[in-house]
Amino acid sequence: MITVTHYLVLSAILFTLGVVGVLVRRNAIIIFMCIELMLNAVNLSFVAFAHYLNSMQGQLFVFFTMTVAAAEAAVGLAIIVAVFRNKETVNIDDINIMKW
Amino acid sequence: MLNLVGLILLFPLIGTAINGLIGKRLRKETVGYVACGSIGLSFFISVLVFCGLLLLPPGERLFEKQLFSWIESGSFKSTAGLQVDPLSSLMILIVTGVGFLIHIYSIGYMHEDKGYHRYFCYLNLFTFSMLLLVLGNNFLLMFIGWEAVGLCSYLLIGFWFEKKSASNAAKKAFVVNRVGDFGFALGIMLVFLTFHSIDFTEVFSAASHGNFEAGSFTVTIITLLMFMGATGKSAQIPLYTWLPDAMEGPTPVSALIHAATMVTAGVYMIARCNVLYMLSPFTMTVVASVGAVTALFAASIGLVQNDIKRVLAYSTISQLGYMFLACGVGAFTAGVFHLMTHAFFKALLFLGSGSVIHALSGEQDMRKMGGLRNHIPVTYKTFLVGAVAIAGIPPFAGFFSKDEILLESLVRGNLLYWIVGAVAAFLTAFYMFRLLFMTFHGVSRVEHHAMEHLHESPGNMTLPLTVLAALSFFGGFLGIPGASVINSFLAPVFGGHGHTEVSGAEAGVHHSAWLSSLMMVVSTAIALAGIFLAYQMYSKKPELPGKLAERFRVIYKLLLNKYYVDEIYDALFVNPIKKISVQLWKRVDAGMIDGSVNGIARLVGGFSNILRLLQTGYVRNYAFYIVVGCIFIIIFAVLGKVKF
Amino acid sequence: MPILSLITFLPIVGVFFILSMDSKRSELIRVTALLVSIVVFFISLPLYFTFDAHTYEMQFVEKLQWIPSFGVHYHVGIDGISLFLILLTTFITPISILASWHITKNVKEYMVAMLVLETGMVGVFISLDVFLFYVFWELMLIPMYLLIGIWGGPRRIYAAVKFFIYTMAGSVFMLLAIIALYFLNHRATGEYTFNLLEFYRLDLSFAVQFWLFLAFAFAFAIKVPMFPFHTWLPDAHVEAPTAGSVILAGVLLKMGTYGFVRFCLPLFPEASHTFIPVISWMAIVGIIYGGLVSMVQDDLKKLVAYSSVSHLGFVMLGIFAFNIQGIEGGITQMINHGLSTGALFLIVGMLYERRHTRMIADFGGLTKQLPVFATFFLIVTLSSIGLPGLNGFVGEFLILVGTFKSRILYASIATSGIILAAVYMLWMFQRVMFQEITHEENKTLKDINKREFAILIPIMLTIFWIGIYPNSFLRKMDASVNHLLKQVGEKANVASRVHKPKKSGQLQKNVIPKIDIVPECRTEW
Amino acid sequence: MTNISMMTFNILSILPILILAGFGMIVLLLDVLTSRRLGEKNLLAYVSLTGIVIAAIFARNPTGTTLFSFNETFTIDNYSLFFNFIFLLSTGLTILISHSYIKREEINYGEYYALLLFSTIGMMLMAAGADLLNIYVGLEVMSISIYILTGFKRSKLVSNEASLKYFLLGAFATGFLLYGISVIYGSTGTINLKQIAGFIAGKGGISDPLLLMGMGLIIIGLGFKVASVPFHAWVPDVYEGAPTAITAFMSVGPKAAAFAAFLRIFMTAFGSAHYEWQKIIFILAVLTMTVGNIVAIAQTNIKRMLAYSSIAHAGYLLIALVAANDMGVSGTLFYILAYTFMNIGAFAIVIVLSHKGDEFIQINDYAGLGFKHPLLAIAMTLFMLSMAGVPPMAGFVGKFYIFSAAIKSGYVGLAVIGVVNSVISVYYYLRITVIMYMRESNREFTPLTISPLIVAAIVISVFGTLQLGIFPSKIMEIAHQATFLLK
Repeated sequence: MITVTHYLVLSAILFTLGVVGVLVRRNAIIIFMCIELMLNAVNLSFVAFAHYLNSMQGQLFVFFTMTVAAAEAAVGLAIIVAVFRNKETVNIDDINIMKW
Repeated sequence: MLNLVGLILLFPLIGTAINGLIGKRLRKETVGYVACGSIGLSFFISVLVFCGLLLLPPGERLFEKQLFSWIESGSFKSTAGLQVDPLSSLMILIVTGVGFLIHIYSIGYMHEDKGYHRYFCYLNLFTFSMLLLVLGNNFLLMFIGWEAVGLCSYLLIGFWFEKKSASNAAKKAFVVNRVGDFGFALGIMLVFLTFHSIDFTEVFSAASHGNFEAGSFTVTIITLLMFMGATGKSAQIPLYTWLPDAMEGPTPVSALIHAATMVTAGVYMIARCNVLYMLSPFTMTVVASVGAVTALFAASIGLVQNDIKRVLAYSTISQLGYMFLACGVGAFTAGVFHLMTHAFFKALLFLGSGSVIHALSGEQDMRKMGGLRNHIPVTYKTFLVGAVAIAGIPPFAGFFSKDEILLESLVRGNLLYWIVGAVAAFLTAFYMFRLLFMTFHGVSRVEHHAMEHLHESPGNMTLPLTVLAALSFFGGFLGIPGASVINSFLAPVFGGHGHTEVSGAEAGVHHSAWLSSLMMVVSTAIALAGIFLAYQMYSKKPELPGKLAERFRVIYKLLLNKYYVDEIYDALFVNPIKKISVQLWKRVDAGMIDGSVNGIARLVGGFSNILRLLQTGYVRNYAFYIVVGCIFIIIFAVLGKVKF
Repeated sequence: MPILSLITFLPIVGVFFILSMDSKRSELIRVTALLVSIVVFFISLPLYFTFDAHTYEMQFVEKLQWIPSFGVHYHVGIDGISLFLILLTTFITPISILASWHITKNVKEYMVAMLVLETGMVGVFISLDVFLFYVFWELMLIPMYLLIGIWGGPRRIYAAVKFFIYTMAGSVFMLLAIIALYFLNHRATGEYTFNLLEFYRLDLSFAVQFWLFLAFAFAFAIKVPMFPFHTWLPDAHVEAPTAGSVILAGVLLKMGTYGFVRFCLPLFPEASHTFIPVISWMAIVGIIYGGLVSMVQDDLKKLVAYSSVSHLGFVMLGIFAFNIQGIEGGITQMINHGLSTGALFLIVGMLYERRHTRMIADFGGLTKQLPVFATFFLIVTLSSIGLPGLNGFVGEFLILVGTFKSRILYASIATSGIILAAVYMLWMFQRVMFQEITHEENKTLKDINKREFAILIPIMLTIFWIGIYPNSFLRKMDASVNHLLKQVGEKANVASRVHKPKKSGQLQKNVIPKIDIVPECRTEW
Repeated sequence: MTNISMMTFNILSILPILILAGFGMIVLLLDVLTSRRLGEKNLLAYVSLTGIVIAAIFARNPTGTTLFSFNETFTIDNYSLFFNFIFLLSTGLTILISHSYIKREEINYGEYYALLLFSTIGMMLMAAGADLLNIYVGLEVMSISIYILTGFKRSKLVSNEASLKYFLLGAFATGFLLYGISVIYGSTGTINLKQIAGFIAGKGGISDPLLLMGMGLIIIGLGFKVASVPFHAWVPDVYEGAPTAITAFMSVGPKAAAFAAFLRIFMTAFGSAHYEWQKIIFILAVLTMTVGNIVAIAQTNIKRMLAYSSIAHAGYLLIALVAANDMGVSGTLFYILAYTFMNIGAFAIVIVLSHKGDEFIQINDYAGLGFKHPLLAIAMTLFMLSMAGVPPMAGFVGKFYIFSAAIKSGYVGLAVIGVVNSVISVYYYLRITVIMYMRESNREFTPLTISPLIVAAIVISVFGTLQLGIFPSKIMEIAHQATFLLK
């Protein structure tokens, strides 16, 4: 019988995967995808709680996170493109003019 | 008549103001007249006050004049008031009298000097301060005079400030006096603490009627501290080194300040507080022994000095030793009497040496003098009177006062005091006549250029000499052992206790007239022996001193270099303090405190640079910091039940 | 007629006046600044004459709402203690403005800084509202910092920043103590206010008093400056322009001692008694250390700076003697130090104007060349040594008598300070003024001109006035000092210490209480 | 929840937001209609300014009581109105200072003003949000428009890098925030702050570890936005890279909005569980202040230095949060307003003195300014000393307010650390005045990017700093009002 904890564990795993992805990968786009992965993990946990609590608010929240993720994706990719156009690279290790 | 006493102080002040502010524009003569006039007037008024005092019955010869309340804070009241009683009237007579003569003398002596008006302004200021010291009716006012006199001696010693030695001597005098004043100030504070007042009359009446039994701890401490001040001012053993160097100043200054008046302030103070001193026998022995030792010690140094003024300086220290010896054994009148006679003949000797120096246009070394007897006859004759007086040959003044001290020290003190006193008297007679013979008799060793314009001092210098010579002669008759006028005059001040009438009924100690006459004979014999020995060595066989110096080379060198006392003081006090303070400044101030402050600043700067490097510029690192922060917070939030 | 506010804010009016002027016409700016400060001085004179010496109550009191929600009022007033400090401020400012005639760089900003400084200083002495006091206390920092920093000597930046941070470090702890007092007063009386007079009525537990006293004392000890915190003073003095160091020595240092008398003693009596040994020993070390170190200085200004450390050591000793002589002596000595050290700095400034050097070795034998200057210099040196007849002696002797009454040991060590004073001052005087002229330039120096004469004469007259007739000052202080003593309570120091000082109950208790300053307030609020 | 009750649709509560949105659209349209030349885009600036002013006029609450709308998710009380006033003020000032700046930097596009208005909408949403959803949406609206604004200088790699970093890390942190919200939703069954508070009060404090984890995650999400230490790493690089006007805006607007959300969540939702979270915030406050102040000392670029100084000020504001009493809240409100004036004023002067391409923003380039441009120098000194907390200025009253709140709650240790930190901060603020007044100038300041608008901004900031410093009672009164309704 699948209880809510199963879902929570799954979303926690997904979330951790996303975080590790952000830390490890070098390509800006891959990092962005990992962040999206984290957001989807959160959506999963929202839906799980909504079902468990039998309240609509969780579902409602998922809608908002999805639209926001979409907007963020648009802006994020635009920024990555702008960076690429200037520096011909998307590897974030090359992008560190500003330090100390 | 008595309430004219305020004027005595006022005139010197006016003199100082005039000479100080507009002296530069006045002609030299007017400056001289203003200065001498002010002292003359105050002398005249002192005489009036003295007579006014005599009119009062002997019992209550005490007159107090309150001017205004100076400092008043809580129970600490110090009013500016003047007090005239036999002791202070005698002192103002000496100060203004001798001062007046010296002022006249200085007109001649300082004639060519550029700082003429400045000299007389300081001299008047000195007289004002000395009078304030003597006339003050409370300890604080006396302390003001005490330090003001120290200031004037600083100004006058350092009068020729171009000379490095003069300005050094001035500074040394002031600092050594300040060391003495340190003790005196503490003494005054302790007086205030125990008697809740610093007014003489209140303190002394409280002391005599109060429940202070002899030898009480507090009074002894007070008197010891006061005595420390006295040693500073009157150049006794520990703090005397400044007086010989004070000879850098003009000679009339040495005569007035370092012979007649300022140095006697210590004796006056002890005489004034005789009530307190009588209450602490321990301090009395200290005073007496310091006095005796100083007398002998200074006299021994005086034997070999070659600078004419240095010899007189050491002789002053030794005569002061006598006065302290007298006070120490309780014979305050004898001390004050010797103070008076000493003022006369020591001023005379100094002025005499001044006119010798003036004649030889600045030469002070006795080895370059000799045979001046017939070149400057008046100076010679007056100098002779002074020398005889100080040696203690009857009927001159010195004999009566010194003999009485020796007698009192034998009767009241113990034999040791008398022996030391007698030996010192012998040495005094010896070095005085050594000085006389070396300067006035024998073959003339004067250099060529000094010989041409060797001339007798002008009138206004020789006149004071003759007057002082007369005083040195007649001064003694005031204290003839039989009918001592001065004893009866000063008795009420010293409360009639302690000092024994030389003749007639004595309180306590019994001795007959034959002992006093025996003493007179013995002291005259000692004096004559001293003179004879000096005669043998310095006019009969001049080469004898040289041979003697060869044989006793070590002692001779020791005495010549003043027992190396100055060098010892420098090594013990002056240099270590300088080294310590340099260490303090470099090590503590710049090193520790500033070091630690700048250290903290550098530390924070270092941290700043380290933390700055955390900003690596890589997004991954920043994300990593966020994750680390997140882990800590989660752990802390969920598990952290720690009491904070 | 709100005389106190007038005195405080008239300089600001002057500032606006000067700002409107064209900065080229520096002569006009200087004259206006001088006029403004002189007018302020004359306005402050009636304070002295109409001051009622019989009551310890605050006089010329003005009270206006400032920040109602915090209970902060513009509450000003003076009593016997602060009267003379205000007069000293308004007296010294015109003199130091007159002494800065030779400043040519940015005269407008200079005069603005001086006048704002005067407002800050007067404000500190008159404010009875602790918040207002703190605002003026910090306000006065900025102009002084700019004075040192812009018109100072070679190392001026280091000195200015060090001065600012030293004072700031101290005063922020005072800020916390003020806030703590504010809440303690609220807990005790239930209404929010910063009124100092109400804080006087608070009786706090010993532990609280201990820590609050420490916070206040730390701020004031830096300002005094007391021994370990004094290293900013020599740097600030050496680098500050003449007028800057005159005001710094003349008035700014008095804020520390004034702070002790106005805040530490009355607010925390038991703690003050416990701290007598600590503060007295710091003061004594300050006296001896200041004296010794100034002896070996080769820079005139550094020497005078260290001498101020020594003089103010005396003042602190007097204040912590807790008897009428000590405190009155302390207050008088504050004024004397302001005059004599201020005059010393003016004189050093005059030497600097002529020879552009402050090294003692560069001078020598100036008396022949500058006789009038020499007399002024001598009088001021003697006043700072504490020669009787001049002002220094009155303050110093009263302090020593007061300290002697409370603890003989302290007084006897401190009195040796007067020997040190004589040594370092006279040695400096001899090396500068006596002996022959060794350097060529000294031969062509000009004596005092009229402006310098006008600067020194007022100070000389006051020096003699305090020296000869100090009662005109002491009588005005009596009532307030007695009231202060009642507040502090004289129980701790037995009047006569001659017999072995008995152990006063105070010292047995554990001196360092545990650190829960406002323990109960956490739960209750 | 069978039937959906008619949403209490109250037009008044969201009127300012609607006005701003409208004006945003108008600006975009005007940009299209007006001529191609970049020169005369002044019209856009004035239009957006009028939008701000009108929104300000309508941003008040006639009823005087707390007004709830949109089914309890949106609240209009004095607290959010005060913050609205701060947001509008900061956006208005930013528009004033950026007008000449973007003309000089040739990024003079209409979208600039539109995005500013949109981000203000986001902030208002955050401040007025009574439930986690609204706060999240507001946060995102604000953040996204600022990501774009940060990267507005497309041609400059520095600006791109800043926006990329800000975007990646911002999204990353929002991920944590969302995760926290979901966990809280899971453990309490609701996302409305009032109901969460009720739930916790019912349970008598938080014992459920899941809820504690949620609270922790929210702290991280908002901590990032507020720039508290472990999450501050983005601030210096983004502040340095972004166009200066935007840096000014970022250091004031979003930080204020983040604190608004922080306070509201932790004072209402987790109010009764103060004991649990005050430990964490205590540590964050200490770390933020200390790191912010210490690293600022070593900075040579003025923008980076002001970045670290804004981190330090976030630290002081966290102290007020730790104190968590009414004085703390009103203290925060007052401090943020004072901070707005000081910071925007300082950045305005940085803009005036820098040249095209953000040259001359090293601190040493300010040498000798004191006597070349006295007025600018005096204004800069005023702002620096105010930030250092020297009395007559607003900074001091703000710090005084916050330290009083801390001591009132007994956190004397925290107050002492705060005070020591402000002494450290005195050094680097003072260094600016040292360089301006006490060093000779080594360059020409002449081509100042000066325009009436930016002068107006500086004058307003100076007036604001002094007014809050010398006569703060009126503002304090309003700030005090705002706290009552919060509880």
